Amino acid sequence: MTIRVQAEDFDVGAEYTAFTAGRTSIGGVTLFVGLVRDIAGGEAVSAMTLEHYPGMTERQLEAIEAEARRRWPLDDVLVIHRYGRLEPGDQIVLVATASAHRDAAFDSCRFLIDWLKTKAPFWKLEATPDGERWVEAKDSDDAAAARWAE
Amino acid sequence: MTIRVQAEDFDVGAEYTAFTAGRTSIGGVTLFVGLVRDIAGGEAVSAMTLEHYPGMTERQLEAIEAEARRRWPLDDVLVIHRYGRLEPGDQIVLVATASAHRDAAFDSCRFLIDWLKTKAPFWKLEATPDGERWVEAKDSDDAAAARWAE
Amino acid sequence: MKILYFAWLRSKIGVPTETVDLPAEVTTVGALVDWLKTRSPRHAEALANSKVVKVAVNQEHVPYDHPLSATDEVALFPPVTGG
Amino acid sequence: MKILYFAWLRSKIGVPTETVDLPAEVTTVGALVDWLKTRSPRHAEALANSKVVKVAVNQEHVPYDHPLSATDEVALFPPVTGG
Repeated sequence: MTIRVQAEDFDVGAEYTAFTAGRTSIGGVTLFVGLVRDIAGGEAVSAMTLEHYPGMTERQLEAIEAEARRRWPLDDVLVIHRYGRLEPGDQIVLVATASAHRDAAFDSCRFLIDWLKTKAPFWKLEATPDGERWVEAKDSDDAAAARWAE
Repeated sequence: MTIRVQAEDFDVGAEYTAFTAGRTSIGGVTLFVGLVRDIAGGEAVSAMTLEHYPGMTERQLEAIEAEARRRWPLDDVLVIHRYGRLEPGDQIVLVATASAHRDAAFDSCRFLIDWLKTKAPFWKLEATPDGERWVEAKDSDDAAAARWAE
Repeated sequence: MKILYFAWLRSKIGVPTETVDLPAEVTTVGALVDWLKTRSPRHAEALANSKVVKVAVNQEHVPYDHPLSATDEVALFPPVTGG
Repeated sequence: MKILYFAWLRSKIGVPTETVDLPAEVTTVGALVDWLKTRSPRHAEALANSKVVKVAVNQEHVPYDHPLSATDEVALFPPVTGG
């Protein structure tokens, strides 16, 4: 069970290898990687800066991870979220979940990214040809998170 | 868009890197890795042998992949499925999907593994302390595949 | 016609493949399964429960009412369990 | 009391953090937001639409009726957009 908030990039292969090493009870691992797109809302994006609230970010991610473990039987959970300046193609976030059963791995991974998007204190500033703009929260993200209401 | 049916192991990190290399239009990548568990149906499993129907396997996986691309806007799809003798902890299958949007990446990845489990001609033979036994198809897998009926 | 068997159908029948001369009246997959049961006690036992005998013709899943032609590649197998 | 601002709330107000002496009658998050609006035209503009002003107290999301105490760490920010 690992939460990391960092400026540095992460290596998906190395993280996956460490995540599963020496384990024989895992039936399925689901990973999600979020990446910076070169287009958003129809406009070219040349860079993105992720601001966050140090301290609260870690607390919120830990709370979200604890909630996932309460809801599903998970062998392990990994969440890495970057902050700082990123460019198109750069990795933003990695969520990985391991379980004996694939449904639990899929559901918990999606739950983590959906909750992270509405609860973890990160804000994206996009650089476009028209200047910088703060990304607005999407109703679709609220709807995605609301799916998981108990 | 790649389908591979092989006896050799695969490297999740290398596959992920090749999958995303040089791309800036991908917003999310979902990966699922299925692994051999050391316990199934309450019994210890010391090894698993995957038999398949060469030729038909590739055809079915290609058809399933084409169906996923018809249903979701995907930048890329990768499916690797192994056959032959595997041990607990070994990797069986990798499904990866890339899309501008995470919902499409998640849904298509899950669709691919759900359909693969009910349509791709693979059969598992487990070695247990009581001898070898052919794994029986699960009703839950049929139900999972039925979720995707249009 | 070439018939392929997989998984426990193969081990119960005892061969992975066999070539058969179909009688003219065997024109569907269902009729083929019934006819194969008459070939030996092993066939009869392996094919007894049609619910767990799936059929592919030319590498496509087909239902029991699917028509057959002499050049088809026909495979019989239990429900698949990959992934 | 220490107040932190993030994202466009920070850029509109012009400072990332400020320390304020709360009047005794400001006992909830909602009352704090209203009181902060009176500090400057920049505050008033940044905090005008309460729908997009979210509040955390001691690093937990809270509603506007959440009570305040003098030692709280209070953060104001727009809806989050990470992931």
